[in-house]
Amino acid sequence: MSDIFKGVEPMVLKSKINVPYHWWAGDTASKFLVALRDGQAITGTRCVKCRKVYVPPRKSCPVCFNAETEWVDLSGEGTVVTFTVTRRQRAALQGKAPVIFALIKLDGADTAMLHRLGGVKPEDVKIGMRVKAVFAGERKARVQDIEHFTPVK
Amino acid sequence: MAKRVAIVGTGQTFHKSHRPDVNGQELIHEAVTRALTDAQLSINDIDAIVIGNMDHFEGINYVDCWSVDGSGGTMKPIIKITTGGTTGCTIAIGGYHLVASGAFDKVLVIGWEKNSESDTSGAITTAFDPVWDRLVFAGAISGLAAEAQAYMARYGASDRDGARVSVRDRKHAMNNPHAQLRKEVSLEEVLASPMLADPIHLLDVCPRTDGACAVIMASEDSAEKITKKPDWIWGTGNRHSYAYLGDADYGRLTSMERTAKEIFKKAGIKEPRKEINVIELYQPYSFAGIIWIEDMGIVPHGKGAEYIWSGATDMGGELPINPSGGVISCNPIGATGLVRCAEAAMQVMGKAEGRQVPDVNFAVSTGFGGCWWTDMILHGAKKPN
Amino acid sequence: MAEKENIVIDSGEGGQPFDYAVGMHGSKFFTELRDHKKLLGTRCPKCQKVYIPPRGVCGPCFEEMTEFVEVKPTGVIGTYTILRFAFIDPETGQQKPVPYGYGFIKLDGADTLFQHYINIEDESKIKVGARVEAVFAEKRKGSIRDIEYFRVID
Amino acid sequence: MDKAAIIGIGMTKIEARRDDWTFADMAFEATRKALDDAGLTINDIDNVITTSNDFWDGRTISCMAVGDASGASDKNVSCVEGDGTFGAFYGLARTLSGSYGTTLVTGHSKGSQSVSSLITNAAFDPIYERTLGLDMISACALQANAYMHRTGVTAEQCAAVSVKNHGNAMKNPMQQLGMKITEKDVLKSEMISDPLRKLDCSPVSDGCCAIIIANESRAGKSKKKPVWIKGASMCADAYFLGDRDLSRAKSLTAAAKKAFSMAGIINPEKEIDVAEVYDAFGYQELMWLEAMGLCGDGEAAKLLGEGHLDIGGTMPVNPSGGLMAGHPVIAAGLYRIAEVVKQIRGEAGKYQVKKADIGLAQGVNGLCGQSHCVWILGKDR
Repeated sequence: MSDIFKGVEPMVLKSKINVPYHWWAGDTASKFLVALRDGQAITGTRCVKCRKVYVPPRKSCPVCFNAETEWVDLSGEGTVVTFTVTRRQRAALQGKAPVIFALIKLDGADTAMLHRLGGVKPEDVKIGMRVKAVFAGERKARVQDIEHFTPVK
Repeated sequence: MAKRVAIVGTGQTFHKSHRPDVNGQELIHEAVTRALTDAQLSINDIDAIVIGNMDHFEGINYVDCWSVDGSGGTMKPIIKITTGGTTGCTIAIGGYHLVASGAFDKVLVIGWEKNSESDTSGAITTAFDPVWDRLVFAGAISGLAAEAQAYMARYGASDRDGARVSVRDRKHAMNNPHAQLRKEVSLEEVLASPMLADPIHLLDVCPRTDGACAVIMASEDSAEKITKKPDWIWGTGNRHSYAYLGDADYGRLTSMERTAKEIFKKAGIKEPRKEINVIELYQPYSFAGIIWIEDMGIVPHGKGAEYIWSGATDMGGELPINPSGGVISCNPIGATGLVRCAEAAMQVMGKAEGRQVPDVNFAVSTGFGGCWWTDMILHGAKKPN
Repeated sequence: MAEKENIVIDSGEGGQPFDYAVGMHGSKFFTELRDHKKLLGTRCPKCQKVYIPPRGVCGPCFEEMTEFVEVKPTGVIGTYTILRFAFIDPETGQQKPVPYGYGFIKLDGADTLFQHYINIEDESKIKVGARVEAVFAEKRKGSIRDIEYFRVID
Repeated sequence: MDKAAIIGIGMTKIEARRDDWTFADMAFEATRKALDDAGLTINDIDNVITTSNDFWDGRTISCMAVGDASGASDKNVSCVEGDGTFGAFYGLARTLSGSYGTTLVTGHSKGSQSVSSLITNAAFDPIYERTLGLDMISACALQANAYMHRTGVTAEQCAAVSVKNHGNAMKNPMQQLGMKITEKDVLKSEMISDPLRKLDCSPVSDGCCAIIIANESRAGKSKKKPVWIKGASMCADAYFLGDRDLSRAKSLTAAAKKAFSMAGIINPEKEIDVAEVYDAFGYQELMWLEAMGLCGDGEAAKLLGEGHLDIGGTMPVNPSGGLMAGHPVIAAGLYRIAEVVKQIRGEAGKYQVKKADIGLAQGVNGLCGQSHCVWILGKDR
């Protein structure tokens, strides 16, 4: 094996998969995102069968499966369920490390939503901490229309 | 002991060029709900799920995990199977084995794609070897064009022969409310449509589609309790033989030939042309409608065009092919093979409505992949021995 | 209620970078191509088939291949097409320039087909069975691009 | 379910970066080793399942790269996308369906070729989450905090997993990263995403593993004593992290329960002799053990501290060194199965555990252990 490859250096082809994607949000997520943009409001859906409130909203209840849902307005305040402070500049990270990620259970919701925390020092973040949404000045119907969640004073 | 397996319900979305009103999970949910309704089952009756698509069409990793809101897979076993264009048929074969093994009694099989969310030709090009094949390859159409050129050189077929197949499938699609393209075309219109890659015209090929399909399979223990007339799976098989595109014998689909021989032999089918009543062929472009029925053993090599022109494969003919309108009318890639399987099942179950072929005893559905791969299922009205 | 709005989320630029290993068989091929304009295949010790691209295993025989054999830069068009529709090059994210010709070349001395561009200056010459030769790039860097294209020599 | 057994295993040495190897080269080596191990030729293999992931491999239809090299030319073949344990599950089903007497299952990946942060970021929902910028490490860090908060397990206790497994790997010549370290070393290593430090995380690895599954009649003819598959089960939880109780692994509990019941195991804590679990991060070994009922809830750290999970302990866990010492994604779960086979056969050399009649292997799909596959293997039919 080695003989036939004498003097041959292993080559590596540096390339990319750079296919652009355009994901349709669909009616349900569109309504949620438009409410963020236009109303600075966080909305969820409640399963008419099991009464569970989902944030972010779902078109139908994932557990009851075919059950319909109804829209619910949420206050934008909630509790940190868990968090992490990403300190290494990981490739997926948007912006400069450190970044605080958290799962936040909004008041009235049964599921927690994933977002970032801001306006707080990493060492001061605690599980159970009360936080509220801070909306971005320029909003584009994206999850980043919520700039981050920040501690309730 | 291994179990016999039947299809007891199918569901499809109304396939469209783009579905801005739903995300992928919601699209899947539509097909699953229809399949459950068809079988009169609830999601709680489902023991396991097999799902498939092509990752780089939607740009979502771990789709089996991501899709549970739509698939109903929360707190259920899920397997993702992906084999490119053959995916839809491969997952159906997956569902078959999961049930036949006795591991699960009822399995839900889901294929889906939202091709409107990326550039299909660009994404499919990433299927080929980055070092050797990716530079010059240009999506599925270029490879198919190369096959058609080789076949024409070998057997003297013409682009008119190809166009006849396109005319047939597009006419059949008129009977299928789920098909995306429902517009009859003439031979002249096909030949006058823009040349994409010689000798393939725009109207020779499949469109880009958003769509999902779901099929429910059940073991012999429960199949006949669920539906009076289940679609029994008589045989499954496939060949995925090539490492590089240049390994193939262009002008012949060797994988089809070998798979068909294996399945027909196992089922005791000696004269497929006479014994099979309907075929749902994964035929992404017109010329394949000529070439691949030769490889399947329906007619001898070089005789495909003659058979097509005779009208034998039209509705009402000796062996109708693609009553659904086929892939030329609708191609949500990860679902496409499963749509073939579902359509064949509907034919056997007598549920094909306006596109029903009378008295179907045996039906064949296939899957095809741009690397010259074939997957095939033999469906039957009678319970296999 | 306001009119329904279909929100689209875009992935934006960037994509996923990869370091694809060429492997030793490929590396030897590209080294020879770059340095000596030579093309190499591998021969199966069992079925004697010569594979190009070269690789470590003959699929049908499941035999390891260790013998490299030189394959000529000439051959015939096994099959081909001319691409006329625009699509996104998945590597760059940009549209690929069309039309271009490409084919599967049966190189003299090989049993499998080699995929590459075919020059389409004179489309009438491009036929299955037409003889072609490789046109090498002047500056070769050890990649598939070291062959610019094949041209018909009949 | 009918009976089936594993009659051959083959693995490449797990390494950080093999530029000289294509996926096909790796698959060819693992496949040949598995055939040799079973005393078979490729003609004895009735069908093949390859396991790979298009994102990690940077290639749509990633299975195209390895079919021929896995001996699948002109055979029935399929490809599972996900952890190797899921590929093996499908391989098992194809064997038990009566269609095929033997199934070769391979799983490969080369983490060295891609940027894992971007690959795993692509597992997040593109509409609601992806642009927030999380990846597998930050997601699992959320889970680690939730688990530690609920159970009171400390960072030092989690670090002990890393110490044990890196230490075990020194005895395993197929592992990438055997090393002698202390809890202090772990706690001093770079903080990547609180509470996960560099040495709490498994490395990036290249590797391919193959196993051969046979039905009862074919297993009877194998070269080595077959290792019997007594149970295999999988289960997926909700997708969105916020829909789950991240501090628990409900789907793993369900998968394990089913696998134990198939195997007739009533008291897993006592009956499982050795476990190879999916320790992608230190805390996960503890959390998975508890979820499977291999110890009481919140008690794994204590058992580890007392040495029960060591190679010489009462319930050795990851004697091979686990993922902590080599993590070729996708192949990782298949390596776990192969390592349990080695233990049951008594072939594990320096990391052989004393008694290995019944072993457990676990694989994971998705973020934070959304979907699990649990295998129970045994010496006796």
